[in-house]
Amino acid sequence: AGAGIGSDDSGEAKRTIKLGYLPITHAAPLYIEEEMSKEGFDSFDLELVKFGSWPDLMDALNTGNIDGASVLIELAMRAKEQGIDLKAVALGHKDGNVVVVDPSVNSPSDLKGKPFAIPHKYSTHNILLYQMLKEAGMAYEDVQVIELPPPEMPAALAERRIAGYVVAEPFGAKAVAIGKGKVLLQSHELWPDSVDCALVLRGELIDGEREIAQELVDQYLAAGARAEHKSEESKSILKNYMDVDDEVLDLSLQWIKYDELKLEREAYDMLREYLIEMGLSPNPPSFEAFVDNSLIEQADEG
Amino acid sequence: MRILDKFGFAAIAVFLLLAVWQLAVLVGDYEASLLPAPADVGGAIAELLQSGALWTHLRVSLLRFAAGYVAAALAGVGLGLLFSRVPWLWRIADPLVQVIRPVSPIAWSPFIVLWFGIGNAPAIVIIFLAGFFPVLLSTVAGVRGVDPIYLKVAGNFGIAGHALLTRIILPAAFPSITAGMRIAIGTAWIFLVSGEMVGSQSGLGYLIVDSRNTIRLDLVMAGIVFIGLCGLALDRAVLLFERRVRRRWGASG
Amino acid sequence: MRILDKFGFAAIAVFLLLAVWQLAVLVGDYEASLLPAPADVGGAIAELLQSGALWTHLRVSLLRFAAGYVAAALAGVGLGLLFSRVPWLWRIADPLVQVIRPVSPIAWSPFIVLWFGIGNAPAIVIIFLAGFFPVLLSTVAGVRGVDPIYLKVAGNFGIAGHALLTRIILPAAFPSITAGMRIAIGTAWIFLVSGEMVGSQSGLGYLIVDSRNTIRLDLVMAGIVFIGLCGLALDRAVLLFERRVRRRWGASG
Amino acid sequence: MDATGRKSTVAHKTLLEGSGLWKTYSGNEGAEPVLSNVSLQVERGEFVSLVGPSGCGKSTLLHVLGGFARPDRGEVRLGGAPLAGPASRAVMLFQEYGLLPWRSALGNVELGLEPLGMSVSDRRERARYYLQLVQLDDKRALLPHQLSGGMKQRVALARALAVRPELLLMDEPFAALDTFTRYHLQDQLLELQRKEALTVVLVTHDIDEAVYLSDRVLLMEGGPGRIHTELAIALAKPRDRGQRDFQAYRKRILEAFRLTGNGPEEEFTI
Amino acid sequence: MDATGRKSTVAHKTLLEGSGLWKTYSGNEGAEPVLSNVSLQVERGEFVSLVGPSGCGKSTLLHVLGGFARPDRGEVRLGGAPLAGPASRAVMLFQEYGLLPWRSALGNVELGLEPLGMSVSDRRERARYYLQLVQLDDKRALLPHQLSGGMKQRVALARALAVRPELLLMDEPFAALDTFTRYHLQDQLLELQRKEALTVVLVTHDIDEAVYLSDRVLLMEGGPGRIHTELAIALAKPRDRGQRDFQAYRKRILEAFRLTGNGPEEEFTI
Ligand SMILES: Nc1ncnc2c1ncn2[C@@H]1O[C@H](COP(=O)(O)OP(=O)(O)OP(=O)(O)O)[C@@H](O)[C@H]1O
Ligand SMILES: Nc1ncnc2c1ncn2[C@@H]1O[C@H](COP(=O)(O)OP(=O)(O)OP(=O)(O)O)[C@@H](O)[C@H]1O
Ligand SMILES: [Mg+2]
Ligand SMILES: [Mg+2]
Repeated sequence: AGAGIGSDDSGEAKRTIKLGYLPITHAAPLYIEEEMSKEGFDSFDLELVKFGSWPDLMDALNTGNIDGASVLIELAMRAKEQGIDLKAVALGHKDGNVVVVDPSVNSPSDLKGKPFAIPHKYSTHNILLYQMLKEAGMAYEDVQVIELPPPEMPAALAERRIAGYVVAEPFGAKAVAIGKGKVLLQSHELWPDSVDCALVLRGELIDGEREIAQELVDQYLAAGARAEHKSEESKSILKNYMDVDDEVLDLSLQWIKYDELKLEREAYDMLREYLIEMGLSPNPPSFEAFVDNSLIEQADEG
Repeated sequence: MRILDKFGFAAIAVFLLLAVWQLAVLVGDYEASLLPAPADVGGAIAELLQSGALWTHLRVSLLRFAAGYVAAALAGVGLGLLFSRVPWLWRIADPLVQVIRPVSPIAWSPFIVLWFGIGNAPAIVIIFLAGFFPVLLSTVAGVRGVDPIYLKVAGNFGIAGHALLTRIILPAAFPSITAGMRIAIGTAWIFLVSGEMVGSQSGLGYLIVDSRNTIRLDLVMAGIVFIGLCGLALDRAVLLFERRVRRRWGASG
Repeated sequence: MRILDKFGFAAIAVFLLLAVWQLAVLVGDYEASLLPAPADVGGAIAELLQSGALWTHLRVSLLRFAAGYVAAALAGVGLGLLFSRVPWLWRIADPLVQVIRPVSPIAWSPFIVLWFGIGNAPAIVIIFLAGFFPVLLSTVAGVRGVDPIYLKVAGNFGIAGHALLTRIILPAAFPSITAGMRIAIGTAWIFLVSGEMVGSQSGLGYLIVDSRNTIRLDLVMAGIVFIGLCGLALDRAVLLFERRVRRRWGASG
Repeated sequence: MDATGRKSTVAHKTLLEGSGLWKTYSGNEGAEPVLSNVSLQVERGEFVSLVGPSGCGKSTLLHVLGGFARPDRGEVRLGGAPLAGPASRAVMLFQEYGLLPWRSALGNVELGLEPLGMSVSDRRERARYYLQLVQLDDKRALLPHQLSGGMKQRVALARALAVRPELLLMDEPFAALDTFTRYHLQDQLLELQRKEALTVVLVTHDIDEAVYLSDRVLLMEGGPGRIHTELAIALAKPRDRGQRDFQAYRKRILEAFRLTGNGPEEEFTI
Repeated sequence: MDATGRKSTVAHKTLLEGSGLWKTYSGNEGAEPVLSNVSLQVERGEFVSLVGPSGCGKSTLLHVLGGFARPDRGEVRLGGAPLAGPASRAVMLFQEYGLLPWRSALGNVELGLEPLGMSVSDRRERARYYLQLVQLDDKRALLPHQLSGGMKQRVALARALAVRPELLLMDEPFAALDTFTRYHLQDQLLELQRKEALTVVLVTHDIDEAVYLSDRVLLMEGGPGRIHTELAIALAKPRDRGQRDFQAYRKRILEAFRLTGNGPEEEFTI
């Protein structure tokens, strides 16, 4: 970082783009893109910055300490609503979230009155919970919703402090792998092509450094395509970024898709409506204001 | 007159703080949602007060704090007295204390969840851990710092055991113990936020974490203001307690 | 002989700790990945040692810690001396300190990121904040606790200003100041983990947070062990420094 | 036989006995012993004074006799049994007073009475009696830091007397007192000693005081500290400070000092 | 004119002047003044003693004269100028010594010399000279807690003398010393006073000492504290403690006390 000044005489040094992430399966395309960047990109160097929690990542993104991130889209929308110039340029993945419950729970109605964990109010996981309860004919208030840091969820489930949770991977797979939880539902059963994580960039980058932004998205899509193979090669790259067992990784990869990363209007609008319906946000940013598909469309053409 | 005097200085302090803050907002020219101005935070505070949310959070936090802190103070003073009277025990405990003390509650939290679950218990345990060590260490230091002549006098008059503890050692070590208790107040409050991150759905710490999650930094700042004010109030309460005990000792006899 | 004695007690302490831990693992019958046994953690430690990752993390953390702590100690002692010599200044600063002190770095972190970015700077700032207040408060308390007769003697011999500070007040308040510095060591280490959550890509705190996020609790425990051991070592270093200074004062003069 | 040349008397008559006491403070340069083979015996009801130059080891010897410091060698026996540590049978009056700063004058005097299981009112009454004795009843509510130097000394004295010990070890208890208060308390002490068969070992630098109060005066010298002369004062009490015999004793003590090289050149005629 | 009845002399001859001094300690029950309209004047080169019963306010008066405590009313002037606070021209020897516990005996004596800008070797030499004077050169490396009571007092004395002040305020400086050391130091003090035109105000409870050293003795009484009698000692120095006139002065002081009701019944014949 900051290698722009006093560089070698071969010409001007390349700009370093910093992207933030949390070590979850959902950010896999970023991992592969960084790996690819080691071969050299034309217009920029890529540096991934790992964070310990979503709020920490959002602090850095909002203040411009990173140029973009793979982040829960609801958080980015929230920041946009608060006046931060952010745009979603691609999805992180499709599907890939599971509702994990205690082995004794067999249907959503068994969760009635029990504690159930989500990572965050502003998350697709909260919406998934809402949908699940709604489909089962229950009210959101019928379960005791608890916001809990994801790493704590498998332990809380194992000790039966909670009856279930829905969260990003690999935390769901973890409980399944150690035999303390089972999959009640997969996200596509509740909400096909659900929108979860997105690649979000700061407005300055998109508007001011178009060329870089374009190459970033081009390479991102290529990386997504490679991730979708779920080959041994891409798994070994993933394991450099998130230190998990093969079993857990394999399990969580089964549930997720990394192709077709364009954020479509219908999916986004559905998300918006849920946010409004659930009372999480009175006026989430519109598709036009928040989603910039021009880069991804350009890439598809190119 | 003296009260006015006191609050006069506090008023200057508050004014200075607000002025610096407002200046930072003006000079820094930050996005308003990233550094809310005093007026915005005032609005947020009013909102919290009106909706009654503040009182709920405050009550829950104070209860958790009281449970964790009182337990920490009792355990810290009790074990501190024990350790400082039984040297070999302290020689075993001391390295343990020094190894366990610097470990952050954040690091412990996976294990705290495992043992204490979520909700009230982990918050109380974390506040306990934060408060326990300062009280323990300052009690041990206080007892060891008791002027030997008091112990000589006590030994001479056959004051031993329980009476030695309550009549000589405790009063002599009292300033050091209360200093530790004041430090512990601050430290324990600090960890309220960590403690209320582990599955709590209420409390000032939750308010801050939740507001941070929803990028409502004006509410974060409002939470900070309340935590700060409560910390100040609790600190002054311990100070008052200390003065009262001292005065009682002075006057009784 | 005496060293053996010392390490003997430390050995008992370590043994007890391991025994309790192993017992908890056996009795609790937890999932191994949720409560790793001592042997597993031993393995994790060996892994960290072999890969060299430990040294990198340790070095980075120690450097950050040193920067934050030394700055905190200097600022704390300096301002503490100033405040305790200028009563009206302290009367303004005291409420501010008591309000700001109990606020968690986690609550501050949006603003810390705003002003200090990510990486080294916020970690150092957070460690500074954690260390600053205990040193400041114990310096103020120490200076106020100086026996008035020393000040009378100094005033009598025309010792004022800088000489009064270095020859009378500092030595007289020294025990209290170093006690504060020892407390600060512990507190500042605690916040290493918080500090290294804000976009750091290395350090013991990062190791713990990252391992926690990937549910490698054996590595979390290994990180805890190293933070604990470093905390112990630093505490002992301050103790040694204190003893040496005292001895030097004793012998010189 | 001991270093002072006295023959041991019947055991039960001897209350306090120190034999072959050695004491060295580490850290003291050259590590010359502060006590070097000191032996002494004190009979029940006897009043013995220790007199000697500043720094010769008087306080140290008193600490050892009271069980507050362990001798490097030698043994102290109280009432025939080896002394393990301080006991309320033998109360010490420290040179630095040792008042508890968080207790009032009255509270300090009550301190020693608390373990005795008296009723609160009895205790208060007894404490006030002894405060009256040292003329401080009107100051009973003050804390030590509010008392003058001499008042502190008197509170400590009242506290020691209040427990009515068998043996009283006193380290310059009258040093900070004005002549009248000192004389008053000296007489009170003699009166108490007679009435309650009290045994007293007194450290003093006041030869007059030693002669006025003591049955026996032990003269110490420093470097290394030892008892070099013993002098029985064979005068009936109460004594008259102006009497010829009184002055003769005083002179003998002064001369004994001069012989050990402590005396200045000029002539003393007190 | 002042309360002691002395007429003011020419200003430049008067070094220290206290006029109409009042002092009350809050928290003292009844709040009876500890000093009640006390006035006194001390000439350059004069040796004045304050004598009075324990707790009558001697230490308090000395603190006020030295600028360590503010009188509630009244004024203290040193060399004609109002006294704002302690100054090294007037050095005080405290009843509690005030030695710095982290400095050796030598370090404590050097303390007062440090602000004078002397070279290290000069300073050390001067400090050792005064330590020799109080016969403690061999103890110079010891810390205060390793010294006996009398030794501490002597170190404090050496420290005060070492800065060669104009005015020396002494609060019972010889109280914890044995007779010989005391006599020795008294003579040294007189010698120094003569050589260096030192002015001394001494608090003592030892009438003998007051008569031996002073040009003038001020007798204080307590409740409320005031100077009730003043006595000039018109004897040539060095004085002989056994001389008839010496004894006569001593007797007059004792009688003055008796008149104020402080004396016990019995007869004094010292
Ligand atoms: N800090 C204080 N607070 C309240 N009262 C005090 C304080 N210091 C002294 N006094 C009171 O003031 C009076 C005079 O005290 P001072 O120390 O001046 O006496 P003194 O003449 O020096 O006695 P001594 O010869 O015993 O040292 C005493 O009655 C004492 O109780
Ligand atoms: N804690 C100590 N460490 C080292 N040396 C000490 C200690 N206490 C006393 N001494 C030394 O022991 C010697 C005797 O001291 P002690 O206090 O017994 O004398 P003392 O006869 O009571 O004198 P004084 O009449 O001045 O009180 C002195 O030389 C002193 O320096
Ligand atoms: Mg002594
Ligand atoms: Mg006095």
